[in-house]
Amino acid sequence: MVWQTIKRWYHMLGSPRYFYTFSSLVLPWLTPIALVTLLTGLVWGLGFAPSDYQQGNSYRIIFIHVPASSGALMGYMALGVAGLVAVVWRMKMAEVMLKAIAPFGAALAAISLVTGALWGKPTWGTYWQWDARMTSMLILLFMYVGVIALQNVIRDPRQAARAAGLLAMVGVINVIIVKYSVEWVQTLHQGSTLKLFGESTINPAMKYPLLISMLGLWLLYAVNVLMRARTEVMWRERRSKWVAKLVTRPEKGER
Amino acid sequence: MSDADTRLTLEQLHCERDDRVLFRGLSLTARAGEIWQITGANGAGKTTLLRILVGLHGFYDGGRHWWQPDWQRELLYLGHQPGVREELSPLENLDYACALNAQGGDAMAGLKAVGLQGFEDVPAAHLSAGQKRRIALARLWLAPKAVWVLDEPYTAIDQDGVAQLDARIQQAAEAGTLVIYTSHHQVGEGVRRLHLAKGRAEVLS
Amino acid sequence: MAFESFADFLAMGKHGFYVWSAYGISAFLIIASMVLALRGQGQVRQTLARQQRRAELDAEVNDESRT
Amino acid sequence: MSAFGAALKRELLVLWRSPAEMINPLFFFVMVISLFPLAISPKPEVLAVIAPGVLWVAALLAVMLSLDGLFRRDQESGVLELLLTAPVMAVVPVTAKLLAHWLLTGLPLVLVSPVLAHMLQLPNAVLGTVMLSLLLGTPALTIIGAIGAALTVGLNRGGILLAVLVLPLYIPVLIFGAGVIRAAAEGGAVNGILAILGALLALTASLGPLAVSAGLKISSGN
Repeated sequence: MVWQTIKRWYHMLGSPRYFYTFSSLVLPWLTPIALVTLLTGLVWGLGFAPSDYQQGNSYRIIFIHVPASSGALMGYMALGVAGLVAVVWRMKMAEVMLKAIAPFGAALAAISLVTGALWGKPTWGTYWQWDARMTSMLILLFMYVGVIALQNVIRDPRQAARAAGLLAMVGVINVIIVKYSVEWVQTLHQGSTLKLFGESTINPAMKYPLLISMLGLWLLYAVNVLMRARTEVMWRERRSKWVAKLVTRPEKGER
Repeated sequence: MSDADTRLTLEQLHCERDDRVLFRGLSLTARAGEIWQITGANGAGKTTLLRILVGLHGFYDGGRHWWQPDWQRELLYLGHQPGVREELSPLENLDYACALNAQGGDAMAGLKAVGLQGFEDVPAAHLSAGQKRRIALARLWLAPKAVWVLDEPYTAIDQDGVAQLDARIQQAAEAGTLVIYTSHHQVGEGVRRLHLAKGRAEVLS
Repeated sequence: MAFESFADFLAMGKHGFYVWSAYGISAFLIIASMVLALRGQGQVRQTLARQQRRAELDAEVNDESRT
Repeated sequence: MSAFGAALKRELLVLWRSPAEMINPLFFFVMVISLFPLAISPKPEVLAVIAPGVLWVAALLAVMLSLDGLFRRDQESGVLELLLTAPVMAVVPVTAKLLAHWLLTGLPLVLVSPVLAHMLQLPNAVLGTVMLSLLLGTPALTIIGAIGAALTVGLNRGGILLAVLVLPLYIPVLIFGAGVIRAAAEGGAVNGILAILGALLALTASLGPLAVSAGLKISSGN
């Protein structure tokens, strides 16, 4: 059975048409699940988790900050993998994914920065402190902007995707190096900062809502990627018969 | 013309650009010693077809097969631009092109053949467009290659230059070189023509 | 429930501004991205449908002129 | 003569014959540095603190601005097509081009940096580290920037986009480059940081040219 699923996955990744029908089946049930999971996680964290003995309630921003930061990071890693597949194996779907993954990732990076700043003010008294995590996230946002900008400037969609793919691959290496170089700068100036965001110090009552909201946001990210990929596939395959047929007679699952 | 001489095979070549189909279902076999003239209006995709043949353009469907794996070693490609840097002299430009493409031959003799004797050390910036193209064309008089792919070789070439180039191309073809070039000018008889128009490519003769 | 009353929940123990503005901005960005993704689908479908109709119209015009 | 040798000779000739390519980055470097004492403060104790960062940001911007001429002229004249259709691996002439470019734009910055470091009130003992950090750093900046230049070579307003693509990639080199000068100025240990800078250069020099030639192939439509 395993081999069969691997073959199906490869087939799906290969042909845009198969992907379109596959996503039509997946989206109708994945979207509600993602929303419900995210909302339960957030409501649980905001309303029911105990308040922190040190920070009171401002720590509740963690339930959106940490999922957004991890989502942005994972998104860029996914961009790097899609880039590798697009540049080396020249797979069309990987090129589509490069366009589909970037926007929501950039949004999550922005969210991580905003929520981090709003969390910093009550905790440390300033919105921005150039600490290691926030600086890395700022640079990650710049790199997202670079990938998106490059894709929009180059006219030919396939060439744009491949150029962005190469940039994403180089970018992934850079993300890792930036993380260490920024932390190195921190150790020079104020010793290691308070490991505020670390999950380890968080007590279980706070950990579960955090994990649920993280899962919810990731699922929502997947929904966003599937939707954007469908649009990109439809536009790229517009000359094919199956898209022409689709445009005139929408499938039953269509919104 | 036995099968052994086949240099290039195209199978159902399909290429699109900016929402337009340049050509579709293009299949042909080109053999050693043949001269192929590719014609078509501006924007019909002549240059793109050549760029696909030499591997500069990779976004196409269908098959493009050369007769041997390292065909690039036996390729002489003159692109749309002459490929000449203005800061360098014709001799320096030619030496660079030959070193890069592992092509032997006496550069001075090549430049003389295209009528550039006396200009060997003049920076290319001072030369006319026709003379710059002649620097690129000089490579045709150097060590022979199995395949010539020439993009508009006749542009900015004066009358006797055209005759000289015709003779050289026919001479090379007889020696077994496959010549593929784009131009409205026909080299001579026995030239196979490929015409690109309105998304289709027909082999005329 | 970690709060006595709903008002207390909103106040978030004097950190209300920071918590709710953080969630507000995050919600805005997430919803905006989802809406854009959704609208993208509709837009592509519309442009393709329009192109198709125009192609059909051209075809008809050609037929009439030929007959 | 080997393809690499011919390519290197040719690139050096081309750059040597168009002096603007060499002089502009150098003047830019000197001029940008002289802005800071005017803008912030000429007081030595202030300048000494900001000097490492100023030197490195100016060097970084000078290298980035010099990248525009790396491929554009070759692309316009058709030489890039010659290079990409050659039987020899594209990475060979590309590496020669990067080396020649660094020799004539990056190296002058290294040679002139002690004078500027002195003008920025850095102690003389540190001048050696300044040169060493730039010697290790500027080649990495040239190669990383060349990846961005290769991806934007065909675009008409590629300049600004080049900065957006390349600046995030420059940050690690900037941090350790400026960091080593700061450490030297404070009398701290220098070798460890120089080793990291060297490692960054090694990583860039090994993978960079491959990425640059891949980028050129992509830009040509492949």
